[in-house]
Amino acid sequence: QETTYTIGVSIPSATHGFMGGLNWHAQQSIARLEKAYPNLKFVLATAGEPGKQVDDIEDMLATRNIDGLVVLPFESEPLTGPVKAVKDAGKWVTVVDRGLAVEGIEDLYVAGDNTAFGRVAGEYFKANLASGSKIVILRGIATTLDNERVEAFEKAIDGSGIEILDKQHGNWNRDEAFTVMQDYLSKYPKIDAVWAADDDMAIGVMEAIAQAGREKEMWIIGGAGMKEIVKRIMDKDPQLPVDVTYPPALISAAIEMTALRFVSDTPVYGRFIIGSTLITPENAARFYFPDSPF
Amino acid sequence: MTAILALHDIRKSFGPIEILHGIDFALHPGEVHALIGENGAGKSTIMKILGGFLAASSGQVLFEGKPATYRSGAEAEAQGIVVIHQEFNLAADLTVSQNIWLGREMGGWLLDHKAMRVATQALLDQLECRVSPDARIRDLPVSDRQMVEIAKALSRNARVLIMDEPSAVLTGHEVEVLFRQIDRLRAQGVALLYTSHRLDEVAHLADRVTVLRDGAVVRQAMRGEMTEDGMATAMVGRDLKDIFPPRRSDFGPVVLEVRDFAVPPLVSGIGFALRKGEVLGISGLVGSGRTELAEGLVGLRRHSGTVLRNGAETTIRSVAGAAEQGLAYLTEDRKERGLLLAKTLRENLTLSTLDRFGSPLVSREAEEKALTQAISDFDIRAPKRDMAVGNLSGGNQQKVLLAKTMLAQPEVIIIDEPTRGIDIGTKSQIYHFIDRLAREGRSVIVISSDMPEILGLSDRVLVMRQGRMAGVLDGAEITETAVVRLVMGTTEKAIENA
Amino acid sequence: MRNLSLSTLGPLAALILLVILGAWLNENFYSAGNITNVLARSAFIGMIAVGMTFVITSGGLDLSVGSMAAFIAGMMILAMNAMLPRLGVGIPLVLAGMGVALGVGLLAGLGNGLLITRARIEPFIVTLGTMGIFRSLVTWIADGGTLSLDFGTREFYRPVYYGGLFGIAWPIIVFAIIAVLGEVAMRHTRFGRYCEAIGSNDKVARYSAVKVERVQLWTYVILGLLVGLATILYVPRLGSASGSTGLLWELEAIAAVIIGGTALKGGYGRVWGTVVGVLILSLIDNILNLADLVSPYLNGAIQGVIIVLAVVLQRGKSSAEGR
Amino acid sequence: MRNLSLSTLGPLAALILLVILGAWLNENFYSAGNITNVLARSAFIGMIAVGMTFVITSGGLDLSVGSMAAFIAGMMILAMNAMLPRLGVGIPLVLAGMGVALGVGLLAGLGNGLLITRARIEPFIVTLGTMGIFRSLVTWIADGGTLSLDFGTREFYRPVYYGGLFGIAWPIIVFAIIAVLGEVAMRHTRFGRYCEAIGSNDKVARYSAVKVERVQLWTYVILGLLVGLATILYVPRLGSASGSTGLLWELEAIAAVIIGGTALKGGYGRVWGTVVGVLILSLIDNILNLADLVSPYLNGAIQGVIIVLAVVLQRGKSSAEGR
Ligand SMILES: Nc1ncnc2c1ncn2[C@@H]1O[C@H](COP(=O)(O)OP(=O)(O)OP(=O)(O)O)[C@@H](O)[C@H]1O
Ligand SMILES: Nc1ncnc2c1ncn2[C@@H]1O[C@H](COP(=O)(O)OP(=O)(O)OP(=O)(O)O)[C@@H](O)[C@H]1O
Ligand SMILES: [Mg+2]
Ligand SMILES: [Mg+2]
Repeated sequence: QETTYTIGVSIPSATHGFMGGLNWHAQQSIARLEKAYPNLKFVLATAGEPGKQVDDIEDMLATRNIDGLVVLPFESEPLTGPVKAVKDAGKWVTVVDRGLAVEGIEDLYVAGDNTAFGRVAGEYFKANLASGSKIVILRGIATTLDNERVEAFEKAIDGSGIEILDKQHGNWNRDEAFTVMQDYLSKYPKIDAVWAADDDMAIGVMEAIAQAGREKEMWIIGGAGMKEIVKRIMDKDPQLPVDVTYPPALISAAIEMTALRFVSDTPVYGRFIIGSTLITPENAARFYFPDSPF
Repeated sequence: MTAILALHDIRKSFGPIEILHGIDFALHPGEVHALIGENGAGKSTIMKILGGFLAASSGQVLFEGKPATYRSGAEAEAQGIVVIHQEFNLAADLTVSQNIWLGREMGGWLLDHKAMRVATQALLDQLECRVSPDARIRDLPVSDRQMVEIAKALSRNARVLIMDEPSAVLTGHEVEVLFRQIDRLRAQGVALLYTSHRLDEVAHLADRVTVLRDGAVVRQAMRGEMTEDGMATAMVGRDLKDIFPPRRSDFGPVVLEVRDFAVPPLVSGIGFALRKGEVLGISGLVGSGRTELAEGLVGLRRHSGTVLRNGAETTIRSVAGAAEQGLAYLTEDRKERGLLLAKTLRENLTLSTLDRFGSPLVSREAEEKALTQAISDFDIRAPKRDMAVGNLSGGNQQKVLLAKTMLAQPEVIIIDEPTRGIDIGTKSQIYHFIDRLAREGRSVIVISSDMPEILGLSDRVLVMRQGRMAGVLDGAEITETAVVRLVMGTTEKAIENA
Repeated sequence: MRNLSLSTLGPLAALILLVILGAWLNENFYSAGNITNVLARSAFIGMIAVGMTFVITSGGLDLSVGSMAAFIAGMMILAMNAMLPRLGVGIPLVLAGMGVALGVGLLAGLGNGLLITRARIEPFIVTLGTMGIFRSLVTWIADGGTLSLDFGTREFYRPVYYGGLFGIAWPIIVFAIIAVLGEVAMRHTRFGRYCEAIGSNDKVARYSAVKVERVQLWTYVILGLLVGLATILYVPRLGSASGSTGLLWELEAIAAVIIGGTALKGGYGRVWGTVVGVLILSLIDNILNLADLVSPYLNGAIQGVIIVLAVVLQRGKSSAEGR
Repeated sequence: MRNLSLSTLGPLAALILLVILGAWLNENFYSAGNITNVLARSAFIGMIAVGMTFVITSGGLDLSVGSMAAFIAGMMILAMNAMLPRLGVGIPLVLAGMGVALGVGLLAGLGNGLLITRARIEPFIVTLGTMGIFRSLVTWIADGGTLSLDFGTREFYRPVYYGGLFGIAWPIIVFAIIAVLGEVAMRHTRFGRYCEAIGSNDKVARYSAVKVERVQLWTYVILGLLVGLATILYVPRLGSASGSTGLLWELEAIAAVIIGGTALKGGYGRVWGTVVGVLILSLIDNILNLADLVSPYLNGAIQGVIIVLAVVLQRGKSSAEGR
């Protein structure tokens, strides 16, 4: 009889498309791993705000006897203490995507690259727009990572002569992005491109543009790699020339590597940064997962 | 003897309408001063001005000879001027004891619940009121609420006690208790102001009477200088005769029969038959279950037993169901169950019969016409047609309620305390109205604590005692002594009947 | 009539001030496109808020409308996708979808209403509960993601949001009709009168032969139907539903009702006021997007200030009457 | 006393059922660690809900408490970081931070209260407005990100949440004290009595020399102070504040109050009930974490069902009395 291990997985709840995808991938990996390794048990908890996530982690430690924790911190600061407590209790800690405020707590760090996410998009804008072009930005929910992305984007287009007309919050939400874009279109007679910064927002933006009949005028770059968007890139939609990845599947990587730590001797310590790359019509097929909800 | 509290040339207007036109008036220690007048004459308004609850538009209020300094009811109370309002002034969610001591709780940082409860019990005992100090006001019948109001006023150690129709919702025994308290306070040198539409009470109590008509003082008299008839004449401005209509004699078939009817937990074993064109009076003490019986009949309370309407058995589960059967009930509690105080006359009038005013759209025109009709039929004195019912004088509110119930043109109408707070002139109109209904072939059940009303109106009288029928009196049997005997339980007719 | 004009004046004044402000900040404010946008966007919350006016007027409350919208949208998309193979893209499919939306809305409203009137649980608690239930169900059905309408169906269905009659978008037309019907129902029908009576004093209403429970139940059912109707217009807009659809709509709808001058305690309802309230709320958003006033982080603060000011304007007028 | 026990019984029964369920699902449920966790995390909402009980009892409402908590936490962190160079890490710094939290809470409550009692605007509108304002301000001050307490300070301050006396965590102790004080204030002081009287009938209260506006103002000020106190215990737990701090706390606090049996319309307040309500809400969360009952997507639905059931239990008892 081999020892069984319990791994806690704590992630934000599916309040927007990207997180929805992340939730889906987490559940898929858990189901797959539980089948593959009968001696692994997973505990999944989702939280709508940082305080609730702290509660979840406390509960896992106090009642579920976890041996390891995979956590995607809602916010870095508030989760630092509680995750450290897990570490101090001698458990394995994998941190996903958003780093903790204090370095060196986690055993394994798996993340996307927010700076690259903004930078890659920015570089594409710089390369494909003439000086004097006008663009608008839709921002996500006001958070540190949104700040990082926008700053990186702005830095990347620096010196290109591209003018940012406006940057309002669409909160990674289709409806809100639709509304904000409608108003941008009323406000600005000329827009050459939109950085929607998220594929959910990109969908809302495209609707608003279609309603105004200005499809020919501007193109849109979203972000993350939603299947509908990837499909359109594959189909060479002129409105959506490229996309920037920030794959929700990175949670799968984190969970699987953590599982390996318990079922094998594979060394999995370290930092794994899953870079943000450009999805182009040429490579799009590699990023297309028709079964994912995202 | 100098006046403790006096009004000098007081005028009061609500908006453009002047209600009081230069009132002069004084209260003296150790004296009961009665203020009488028709509904809407301005009695309550005067009392509110005296008590600091309303500011006069012009004129002076003199307290101990000097202009009064209080600005609110609370400040007036601190100086010993206490008002028992016509409309209840109790917080329904709080208990009796909590209400009585509200604003003047006993105890230091922590409230002394026990002391307050004991003091409340003492006050209630003094009033021979059996309500528990811990009962919530919400659960009390109006008569008990009135007794709590009186208890609250008594607890204030008043120098001036102003009572706005305290007896309107009380029955004989409670009124006696109240009078004893009034006598005691008078002997202690308290100045009392009293209003009532029961002129016999006024004649019995008052040392001095002021008659008000349309916002002006028309007569003042000392004890014995004015008879009850004289008061009525002075109030109404004309002679009043034949308050009660003549008796009817030809009744039709039975329209409503009740057998072994019970409204748990109190009322049980009720059986009677009501004929077409008949007025059935129901008499009894407060708490004898009359209201519960009536509410059971119209489906407002859970009940059991057999009800036959025109000979056919029916079950009534709601007021709407009762209305379909041609049954209507006029509640005794006009503030809580009868009227929407914040709404206009029109909206109140038509609420229960709205389906007759057009469908799907309600015709404003038809409603206005009905209101005009009601105002003239019931002599409703409203300064403005579109005012909120809550701003009407108490008696006029009662008239609106009456008009509202009548609008349904019910075949059988149960009226609970129809003339509560109504002046003597209008009372007579209402009696004649009830008579007219009966003559038109409708049947009326009148629940009343007013003995002359029961005697003067009823073709038969059903007396209730402790939730059961104490007896039924018919025709010539209906005398005051016979009714009182049944009410008090000194006759044993009840047992054989049940 | 006079006291109506007096008390509606407040929010109306606020609305006019906002319009002037908007025009002053950006000349495109008056463009047909922008006005259409603002009105069409208001339509969802607007229709829901009209229904909410009746619920609140009769002394109730419904916190579940936002998640109910998400749930209905989810069910509608699911049903349409499922029926697609049999019905094919076309009017029957769209009508069937609309039927599903109205049916689910009716059932959802009925559920709320029955729990409130039969089981006699506070509306706040019941609808707080169903709010969680509806939203969870959508998220669950969508597997945490987004439910999307089949692309072909969507293209066919699109004009229901984007198209219109005589240049006026459908959502605006439908909203206008609902607003007029609501106003008439509130002012000139028995139903509206009963709602006000129940909200003022349900005991008096019961003693006046009003079927209190039935009227209250109807308010929730009508609200459910209106949420269904709003969803019918919402789905063609983006063709999708997810756990974040209709987020906080309940708060916006209730706020619109209260800003419009309906009393939260019930007894007094004003449908016109609600319409004005809805327009105020969506104008604030529009103006904040059109103008570069301050940091977008402060949008919420400006919104808050304007909401309070709009009501101050109104109360300033009516408190003179003493209420 | 008797009617108290009758109506408190409902939520209490629900609470006991939840405890039994929890124990049955997971043997660690009864562990000291888990019980401490549940109680300590109930403390924030708990203290706020106790204050909310007074506000609601006196006929008011406060939607701003969640964002107020975020705002106070932000100001507190900002102030402590600013004072750090002068005061150094130590007790004076922590005390100064606590002073700031209570001060800001007091001012925020005072602001709400004055707008409601002086400007006579509906509590719903005022606090909906300030809700937006507080939350925006935090986001703005934090520049869209997170305000964090200096790490050293944080380590020093940590025991205020994690430490305790005789093995009982500080938040639990403070919550217990607040609950007892609240119960005493509601039942045995003039203040509580006046709150009930005002909520029941403010006119009667005014006639009885109760200073209605002043009492109402105090309810908001006290609530503000309690939000400040909750923040004092919250900051050492998370060490930061952002736009998402205290999200939806207002809804949770109001729900706890109503589940506990306080009437939303005012006039009747029960602090014990509120405490039970808070515990029910946090037990639900805890139990959902104890076992893998269903898909986490459905947590909200289960929560909703339990909330409604808890109240059904209570109403089942009291509706027999006919209300
Ligand atoms: N707030 C108000 N607004 C407008 N009119 C009012 C207001 N309060 C009282 N009135 C009017 O003042 C008049 C006098 O009312 P008051 O209550 O003093 O009469 P009353 O003599 O006490 O009558 P009743 O015997 O019926 O109690 C009535 O016509 C009434 O409608
Ligand atoms: N034994 C009782 N149990 C419960 N409630 C009672 C009881 N006695 C009286 N009540 C309450 O008192 C109210 C009035 O009582 P009831 O109908 O017996 O009085 P009544 O004979 O109509 O007298 P009045 O109308 O003069 O007050 C009822 O509505 C009921 O709620
Ligand atoms: Mg009067
Ligand atoms: Mg009675």
